[in-house]
Amino acid sequence: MDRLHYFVILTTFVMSTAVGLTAIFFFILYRRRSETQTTPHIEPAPLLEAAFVIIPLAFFLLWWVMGYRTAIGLATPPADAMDIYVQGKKWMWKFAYPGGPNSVNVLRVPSGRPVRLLMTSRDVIHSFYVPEFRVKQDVLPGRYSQVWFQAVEPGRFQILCAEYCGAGHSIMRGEVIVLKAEEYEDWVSAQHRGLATKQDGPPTALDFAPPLGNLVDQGRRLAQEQGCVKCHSVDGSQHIGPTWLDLYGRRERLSDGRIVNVDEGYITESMMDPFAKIVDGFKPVMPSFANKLAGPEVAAIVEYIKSLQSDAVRTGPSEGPAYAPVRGR
Amino acid sequence: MAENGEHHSALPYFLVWVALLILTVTTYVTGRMHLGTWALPLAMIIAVTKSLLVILFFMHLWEQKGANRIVIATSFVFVALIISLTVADVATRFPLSTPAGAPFGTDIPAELEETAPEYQPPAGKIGEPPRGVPQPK
Amino acid sequence: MSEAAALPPGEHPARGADPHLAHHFSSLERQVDASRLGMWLFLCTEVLLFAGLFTGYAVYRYSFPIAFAASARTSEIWAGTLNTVVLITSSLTVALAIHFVRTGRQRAAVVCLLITLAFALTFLGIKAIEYTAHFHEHQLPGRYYRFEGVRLPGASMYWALYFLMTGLHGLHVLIGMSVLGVIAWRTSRGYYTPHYYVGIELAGLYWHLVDLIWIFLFPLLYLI
Amino acid sequence: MRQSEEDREKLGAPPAHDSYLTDGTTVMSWLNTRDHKRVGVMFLAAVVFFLFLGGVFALAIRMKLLYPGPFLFDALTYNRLFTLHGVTMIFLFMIPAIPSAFGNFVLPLMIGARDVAFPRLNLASFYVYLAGAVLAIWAMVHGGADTGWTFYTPYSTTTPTMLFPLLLGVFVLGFSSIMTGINFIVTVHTLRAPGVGWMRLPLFVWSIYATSIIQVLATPVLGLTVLLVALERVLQFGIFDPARGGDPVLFQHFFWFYSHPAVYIMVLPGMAVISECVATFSRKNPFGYKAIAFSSLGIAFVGFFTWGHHLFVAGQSVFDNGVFGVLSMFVGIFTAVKVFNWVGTMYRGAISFKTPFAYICGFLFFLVFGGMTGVALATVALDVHWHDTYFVVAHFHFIMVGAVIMAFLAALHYWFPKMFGRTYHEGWGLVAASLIILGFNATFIPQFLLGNNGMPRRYYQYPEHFQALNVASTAGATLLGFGFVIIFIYLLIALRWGPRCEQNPWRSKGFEWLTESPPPTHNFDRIPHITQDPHDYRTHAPSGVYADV
Repeated sequence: MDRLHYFVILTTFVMSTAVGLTAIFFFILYRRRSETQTTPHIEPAPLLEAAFVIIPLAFFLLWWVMGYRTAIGLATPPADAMDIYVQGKKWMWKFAYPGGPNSVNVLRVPSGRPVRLLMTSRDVIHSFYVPEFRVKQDVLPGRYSQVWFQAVEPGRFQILCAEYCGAGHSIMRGEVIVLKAEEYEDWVSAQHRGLATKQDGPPTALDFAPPLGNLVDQGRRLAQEQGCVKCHSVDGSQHIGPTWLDLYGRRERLSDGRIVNVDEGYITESMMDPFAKIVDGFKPVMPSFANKLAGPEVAAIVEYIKSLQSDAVRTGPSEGPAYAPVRGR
Repeated sequence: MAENGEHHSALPYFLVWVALLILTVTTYVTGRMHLGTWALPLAMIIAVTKSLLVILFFMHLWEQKGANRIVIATSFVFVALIISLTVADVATRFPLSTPAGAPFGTDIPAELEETAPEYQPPAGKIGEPPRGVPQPK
Repeated sequence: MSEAAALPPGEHPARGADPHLAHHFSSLERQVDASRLGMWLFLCTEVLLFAGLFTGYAVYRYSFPIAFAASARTSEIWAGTLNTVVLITSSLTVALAIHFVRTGRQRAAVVCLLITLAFALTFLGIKAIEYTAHFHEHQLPGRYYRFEGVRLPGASMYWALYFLMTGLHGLHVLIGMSVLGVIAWRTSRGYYTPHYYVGIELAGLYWHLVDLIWIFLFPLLYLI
Repeated sequence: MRQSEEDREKLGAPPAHDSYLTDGTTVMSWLNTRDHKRVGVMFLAAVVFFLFLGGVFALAIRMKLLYPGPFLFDALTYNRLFTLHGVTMIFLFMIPAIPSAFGNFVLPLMIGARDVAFPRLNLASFYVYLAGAVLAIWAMVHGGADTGWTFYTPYSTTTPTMLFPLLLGVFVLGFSSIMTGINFIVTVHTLRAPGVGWMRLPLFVWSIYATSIIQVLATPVLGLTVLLVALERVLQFGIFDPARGGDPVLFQHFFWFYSHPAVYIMVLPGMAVISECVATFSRKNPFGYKAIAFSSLGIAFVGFFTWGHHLFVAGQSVFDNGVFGVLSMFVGIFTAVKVFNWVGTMYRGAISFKTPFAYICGFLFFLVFGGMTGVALATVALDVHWHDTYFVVAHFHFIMVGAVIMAFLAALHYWFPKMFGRTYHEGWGLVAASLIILGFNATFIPQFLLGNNGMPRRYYQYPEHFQALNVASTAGATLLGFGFVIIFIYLLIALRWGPRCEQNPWRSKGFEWLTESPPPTHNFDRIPHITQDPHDYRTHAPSGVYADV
C-alpha cells in the first residue's frame, strides 16, 4: 500500500510539473512578437491524440489494478482474526470483547495478530479511522460493517471519527493501545478478575481510564461519588432535581415553555451547562460538572441514567451481537 | 409543420389504444398468476412495450427529429444506470451487514453465501505510521 | 438542419407578419422544433425525477422481497387496473385532440380535451377511494404503519414508496389537468390552427408522460 | 452601468446606436428584460455577491482553525459555518457562476444568435435562482443548518437545525439550473447562425452544451433526494431510516448521482473558458479541436458512472468499489486529453501574457494537480486512508477554487471589455492574479499534507500536532482574500471610469467579437454568415461575412 501511495504521488507530481514546465517553455519560446502576428494552423496527428489517451489510461489502470487488489485485501479479514465489537454513538466509541470486558474509547489489541472490528452505530453515521493503520470504515446505524488490521508493534494510536456526526464530531476520539501478546493476555485476565490497574503510564489528555466492569455499574458508582444522587432520585420520587427513573426518552417541559427530548445530548449538556435548559418546576441550583468529569465518566453516568427504566429493558452490559464467524475458511 | 399536408386518419391511434388495452390485460393476468422469478421481467417487458407504443405513436416520436429521440433514449439509459449500479451495491454487500436478529432483518440470499476471495495480506508493514505523523509516546 | 433555410431574409422587423414568430428565430418551423426539443428535455428531467423513486423501489424490493410481494397483494388491484385503463384511454383522447387540431376540427378537439379532463378526474377519484381504504387499514408509510394483515419487516417501506410514487404521480396528474384546462380553453378560442398548434402538442406530450409513468407504476406497485 | 450615456458624451465618441446597456435604463427595464445579456449580467452580480459571502464564511472557518482548541466560536457555530460555506459556494456560486453568467452572455453571441431559445424561461431561471437564494439565506439568518452541504442521513433527518428551508432552497435552485440547461441545449440545436456547423461551434459552446446535458440529467435526482429528506424530517416516511429497514447509504447513492456530475457542472464551464482563452492569447487555432470538443461530451457522459467513488468506505460493496474505481479512471483520461491539447495549442503560437493568461497558467497547474489527486483518490485502497480527510478537502478545492475560480476570473477579465465596453488596469490585474495563485497554493498545499497525516475534515478541534500546517493554511487564505478584494476594487473602478475599448481589444477571432462591445440589444443587426473555423489565426480576415453583403 505504501508503494502504491508513493508511486501515485510521484506520478502526480511529475505530471503537474511537466505540464507546468511545458506551458512555461512554450510561453518563452512562442512569445507574441508583434500585434498582428499570424500563426500556422496545426492539427495534431491522430497518433499523438491516441498517445494522449493511452499513456494516462495505462497509468490510471495500473493504479486501479494495484489499488483494487490492496482494497480487496483491506476488505477481507483473515480467517484467524480476533473479533471485537464496536459501537459508535454521539460521541464515543464502545468496544466489546467477546466474553470479555467492555471499554469506552480505548481499544486494546495484541500486536501481531489480525483483529476484525464489527461495527455498528446507535444514532448517525460515524467513521472509524486510525490514520497510522490506514484503516477507515464508516459505522452505520442499522447495519454492520467490518474492518480489520494487524498491528505490528506495541504502541498507542489515535482513533478519529472521520464522518461528520454533529457538535462533538471533532472530539469523538479514542485510542488503540497495541500491547504485546502476553501483556494483552494479562490484561484480559485481569479484566476478568476485576483487578485491572492502570497500565498506561502517566495520564495524558487522551488517556481515558478504561472502565471496570460495565458502564452502568461504573456510572452508578460515579453518581454516588460525585453526589448526583443527593439531588436526583433513582426511584421516581421528585427531589431537588428531576428523578432519573425513566428520564431517558422522556419529553420534558422546560421553564421557558420549550419541550426537549431527553437524549444523550441533553443529559450531557445538563451536566456540563446545567442552566442552559431548566426543567419546569425546578430551581437552577445544579453545579456544572464541566472539567470535573472526563468523557468516559460522563458516558458512564449517561449509560447509568439510561439503564434506569421502569421496564428495565436497557440494563446490563452491552453485548456484542451474535455474529457468524468469518466465512470462507 | 412539415407533416402537415400528408396527415392521415385517426385510425392508428385507435389501433395503438387497443394494443395498449390488450397488453394491460396481459400484464394483469400474468401478474395474478404468481410466476415467481419470471413475474418481474415479464411485467417489465410488457411495460416497456406499452411505453414504446405511447412514445412512438401517441407522442409522435416516430415522425420527429433525431435529437428528440436521442433525448428520450438517453433518459432511459440513465434510469437504467442509476438503478443497476445502486442495486449492484446492495446485492453484493458484505454478507453480515444486516445480521439476523436486526429489527428488520432479512435472510442472506443463498448465492451470497459464497466464500470470500482468496487473499494474502500485502507485504508491507501495516502498523507502520506514514511519514510525517508524530509518533505518540 | 438545412443551413440554407436559416438564412435571414434581411432586416428582422420586416420578416413576414406571423404573430407567433419570435424575433430571434429565423423561421416558424425552427421555432416549433425548438419548443419540441425543449419539451422533450423537460420530459427527460421528469423521467429522471422518477428514476430516484424507481431506484429506491428496486433497492428495497431487493432487500425485502417477501414483504413487498405480500404488501402488493393487499393493494387495491381493481383500482390500479381500472386506473390504467382510464389513463390509457385519456392518452388516446389527447392524441385525438391533437389530430383534430391538425386537421382543423377545433370543436372535436375541445370535446376530446374535455373528455380527457373527465378521465383525469376519474383517475383522481379512484385514487382517492384507494387512499381512503389504505388510511383506514393503516397501510401507511414509516412509523404510521399499523396494518395487521402484513406484519413483515419492510412492509412499511412498501407503503412509503407506494405513497411517494403515486403521490408524485398524482401531483403530475393535477399539473397536467391544469395545463390541459388552459389548452382546452385556448383551443375553444381558436388559438391553435392547423398551421400552428405547438402549444397543444406540448401539453399532449406532458400528458402522455403522465400515462407513461403510470404504465410502469402499475405492475410494480399492484401486480408483482 | 447607468453612467454610459454621460460618459459617451464626455468621450465624444458615440457608438452607432444603443448598446444593450443603454437600451432602457430604468430598473424595470432590467428586471423585466428578455435580453440574455442583461440576464447574464444580473446573474454575474448575484454570483459575485455569493462568492463574497461564501468567502467570508471560509475565512471565519480558517480563523477558528488557527488554534486546535475551542476558539472564537463554539462547535455548533463552526458546523453551521462550514455547511453554509459549502451550500453558498456550490449551489449559489459555483453551479450558476460560469454557465448562467458568462454562458448566458456570450453563448448566443458565439453562435450568431439574437437571443437564447426561450428568453422568458431564461429570465424565469434568474428569478427562480433568486427565490432559492432567498430561501437559503432565510435559513442562514434563522440559525442555519449544521449537516454539511452533503446532507447525509440520518444526521440530516434528526438534526434540530433549520434544514428544511435550506433543502427547499436547494430544490428550487435545481429548477433554475434545469431551466438554464434546457435553454442552452435548445439554443445550440436551433439557433446557430448560417455557417456554424457542429464542427465549427466554438469550444466554449461545446463545453457549455455538455454542462447543460448534465444539468438536465442529474439535477432532477437531487431534487428528489432533498425532497425525500424533507419528507423524512417532516412526516417520517422512513425511506432512509435504519430503524425501519431504510438504508442511509441509499441516500448517498442518490446524492452523489447528482453531486458527482455536479462537479463537472462546475468544472466543464471552467474548461470552456480556458479553451477560448488559450486560443485567443496564444493566437492559435485550438490544437485537437475535435478531441477537446468530444472530451467535453465524454466527461458529461462518463461523469455519471463514477458517483460511487465517494462511497468507498461508506459501506458500499467491494464489487461496486471496483466498478466505480475503474470507471472513475476514465474521467481522468478525458481531462488529460484536454490538458494536453491546451498545452498543444500554445505550441508555435504567439503568446501574450495578459491577466487572463495568468489565470490560465494557474488553471492548468491546479487542474492537473487537483485532477491527478482526484484519480489518486479514486484508487480504492488509497481512498481508504484519504477519504474524509483534509486531503479530500484540498483536492476538491484545487478543482473548484483552483480551477473553477481561476476560469471564472479569466472569463471575467477576458469578457469584461465585451460586457461593459471598458478596460481595467492591466498592472493591478497581474498583481491580483499572482496574489491569488500564490495565496491559493499557500492555503491548500498545507491541507494536502494535513490530510495525508490524517486530519479528518469538518473538525472543530484537532490534535495539536496539526497546528503548524493549519496556521500556514490560514495565512494563505488571508492572502487569497486580499487578492479578491483587489480585483473587486479595480473592476468596480473600471466599470465606472475605465477607458473605453475598441470592439475587439484582444484581436480574438472568437465569434462573439464579431459584434460591438458592448453588443447592441439584438446582438447582430444582420446575422453573420460564418466562413471560418473559430480561432483561425492564419489570416486577419474577419471570420464571418454579413448575409446580404
